[in-house]
Amino acid sequence: MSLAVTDLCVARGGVPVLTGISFDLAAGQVLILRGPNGSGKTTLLRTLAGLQPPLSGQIEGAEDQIAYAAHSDGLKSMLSVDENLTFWAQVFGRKDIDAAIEAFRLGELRRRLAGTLSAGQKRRLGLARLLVTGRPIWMLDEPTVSLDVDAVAMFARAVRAHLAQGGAALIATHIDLGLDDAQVLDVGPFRASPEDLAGASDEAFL
Amino acid sequence: MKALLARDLALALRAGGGFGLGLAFFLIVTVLVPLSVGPQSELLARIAPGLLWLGALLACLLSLDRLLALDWEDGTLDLLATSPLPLEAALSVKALAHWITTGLPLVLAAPVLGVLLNLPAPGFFWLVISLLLGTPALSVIGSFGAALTVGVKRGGLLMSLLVLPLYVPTLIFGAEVARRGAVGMETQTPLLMLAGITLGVIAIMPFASAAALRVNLR
Amino acid sequence: MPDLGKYADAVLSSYAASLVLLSLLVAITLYQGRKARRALEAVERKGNDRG
Amino acid sequence: MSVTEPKTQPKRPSGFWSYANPVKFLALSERILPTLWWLSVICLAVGLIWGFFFTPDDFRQGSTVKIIYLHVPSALMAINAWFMMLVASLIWIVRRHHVSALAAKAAAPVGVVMTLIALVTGAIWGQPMWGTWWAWDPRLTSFLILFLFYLGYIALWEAIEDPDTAADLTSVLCLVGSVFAVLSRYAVNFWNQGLHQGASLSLDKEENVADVFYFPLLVAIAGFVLLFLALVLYRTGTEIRLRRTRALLAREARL
Repeated sequence: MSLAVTDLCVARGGVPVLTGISFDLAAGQVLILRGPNGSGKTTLLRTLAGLQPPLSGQIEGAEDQIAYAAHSDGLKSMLSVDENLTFWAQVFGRKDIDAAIEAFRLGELRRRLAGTLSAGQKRRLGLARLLVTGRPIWMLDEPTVSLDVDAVAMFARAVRAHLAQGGAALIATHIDLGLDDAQVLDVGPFRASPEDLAGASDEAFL
Repeated sequence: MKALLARDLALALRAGGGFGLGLAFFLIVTVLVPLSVGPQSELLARIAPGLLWLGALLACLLSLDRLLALDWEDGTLDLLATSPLPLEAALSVKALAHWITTGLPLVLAAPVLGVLLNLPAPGFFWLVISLLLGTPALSVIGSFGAALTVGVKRGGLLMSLLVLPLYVPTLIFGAEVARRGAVGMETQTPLLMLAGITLGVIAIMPFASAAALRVNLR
Repeated sequence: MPDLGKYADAVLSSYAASLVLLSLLVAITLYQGRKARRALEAVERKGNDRG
Repeated sequence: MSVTEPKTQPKRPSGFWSYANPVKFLALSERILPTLWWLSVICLAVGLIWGFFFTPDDFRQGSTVKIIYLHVPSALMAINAWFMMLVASLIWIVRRHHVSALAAKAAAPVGVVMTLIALVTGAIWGQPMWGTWWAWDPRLTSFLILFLFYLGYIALWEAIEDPDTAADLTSVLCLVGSVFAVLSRYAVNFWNQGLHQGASLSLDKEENVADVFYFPLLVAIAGFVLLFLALVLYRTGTEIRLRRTRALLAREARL
């Protein structure tokens, strides 16, 4: 399992936002994406997750390997915590949700409807979803939004455990997660210049 | 796939799931018809098959905007698109869930409403058969409309505009079966056409819907 | 003017309606085209002034 | 690291596909549009004036036969416009030429007006012939359904902000819509048979019209075709300019 990204150019709304991105992510590694709002971190993650095509460049080793978590967690408020997690486990062809419940200390909330959870609890449930997918590469877009200090630590532990089991993670975040051996990729230098439109849909008209 | 079906059914049945809204709409429309065209039983008997078909079609249409919009808003569709389940399959399952929660109740309710509209006795059988064959096509075509307009805010009206013309062949053949059945004419040809449309649509439409949804997820 | 007989109304109204529709289409097309042209020219001029 | 290597100029396509480049397309259309406008006006004027003033009445339909010089060409163009949109949508999906997608967008309103003319003239013709403004004749009904398809297509273009997303979605709709339009045509044929006999007089008599009607009709059809081409070319140019304005403004916002 390893993810190799070579000379990737990603676009938002037909306009390149990041170009020339290359990195490797091997088992046990974590890569933190940094950059100001609107710099293209979300676009990069969505492209890597296969939700949108890249303008150019190669992504290798992403197919069916990625568990993606965005701002919205895909939770149904009228389903209980258990049901939400079981559903996602089944979609990914798995059954066991106990480890995920355990890791994010959702045990007491198992029967509660997701709609009755607090924002932080919902977020924890959303992150627990990553564990039940069984996918090796986690791609997280601002995972710590609405988490308190304890929960952030809980999340960091889960990431470390995931890495220890041979997983990898790509995390776009502003805060320090306390992951010791984390590599950092600042997307700032990769921002596409306004003149560089190679492959963009606007190119033909300029 | 089973999980998705079970989840969609569970969601539809729980509070706020909207189950029964289509059915209620069907009932109300059927009740309003005699109030608007008059109570003459011969007239009602003549137009009953067509009206019941139209009512079922509109009830089906009304519930379509829930088919994908909710999953779109809470990010479920993003996550489903990155899951091992192909979008084509996911959309077929969602259309199936829509049919079970909307189409099937309409089929079962139609004979009762047929009584209200004085549907001739031989018509009941054919009405149920034609709806049973035709409503799956309505759900599948509807999922295509929903996939096209999922990214549009307040896309409900737009979706109706897109979906209704696509409903024309199904409506024509379906209502024709019910109409002919009610007056004792042979129904084989339209029945075969209806079955053909439904099968063709089930086989091919999910690909178009998935293509449209992928564009919207970009 | 040819003798249109008892159908004069039908024939004349067909021609009138069609020609009105066609001229409306052409007029709207030309109006939109001119507007787009002006808008583009304005933007291009602004771009040239700057660099 | 972020320096992008100087790209070698991509090979420009030559021949027919080179006109998929918006700039080249605009230059070409600027060059041929004046001729096209004039030709279409001349053909339309000749065909319609010839048909209106210098053709005899039909022995059954009387002077209403003069309506075919409008009805037949507009009905033809109503269908051909959709067909052209289908081809353009396919080209967009396969080769992703922007001009193609914009041409499909530009053709839709023209198709709507053609359909409307066919419907209105059909209804006016039907009034004295059938004794009613509107009969659910299979042909008229099919055109009404086609009209609805056009409306949906245009509404979808209008509703979506991102031009590429709109082009993709409308192309898919055009493909699916084409299949269903053909299906509807057959369904409608079948549906009306069961109700009553077909109209005793058919509106489309190309096969057996006499030469006196045939030649002016041909000229009128040529006029409609040319007018359609001119309108679509011009409107495509408009769409390209709007798109370029948008692209320029977007670039300015990024600078």
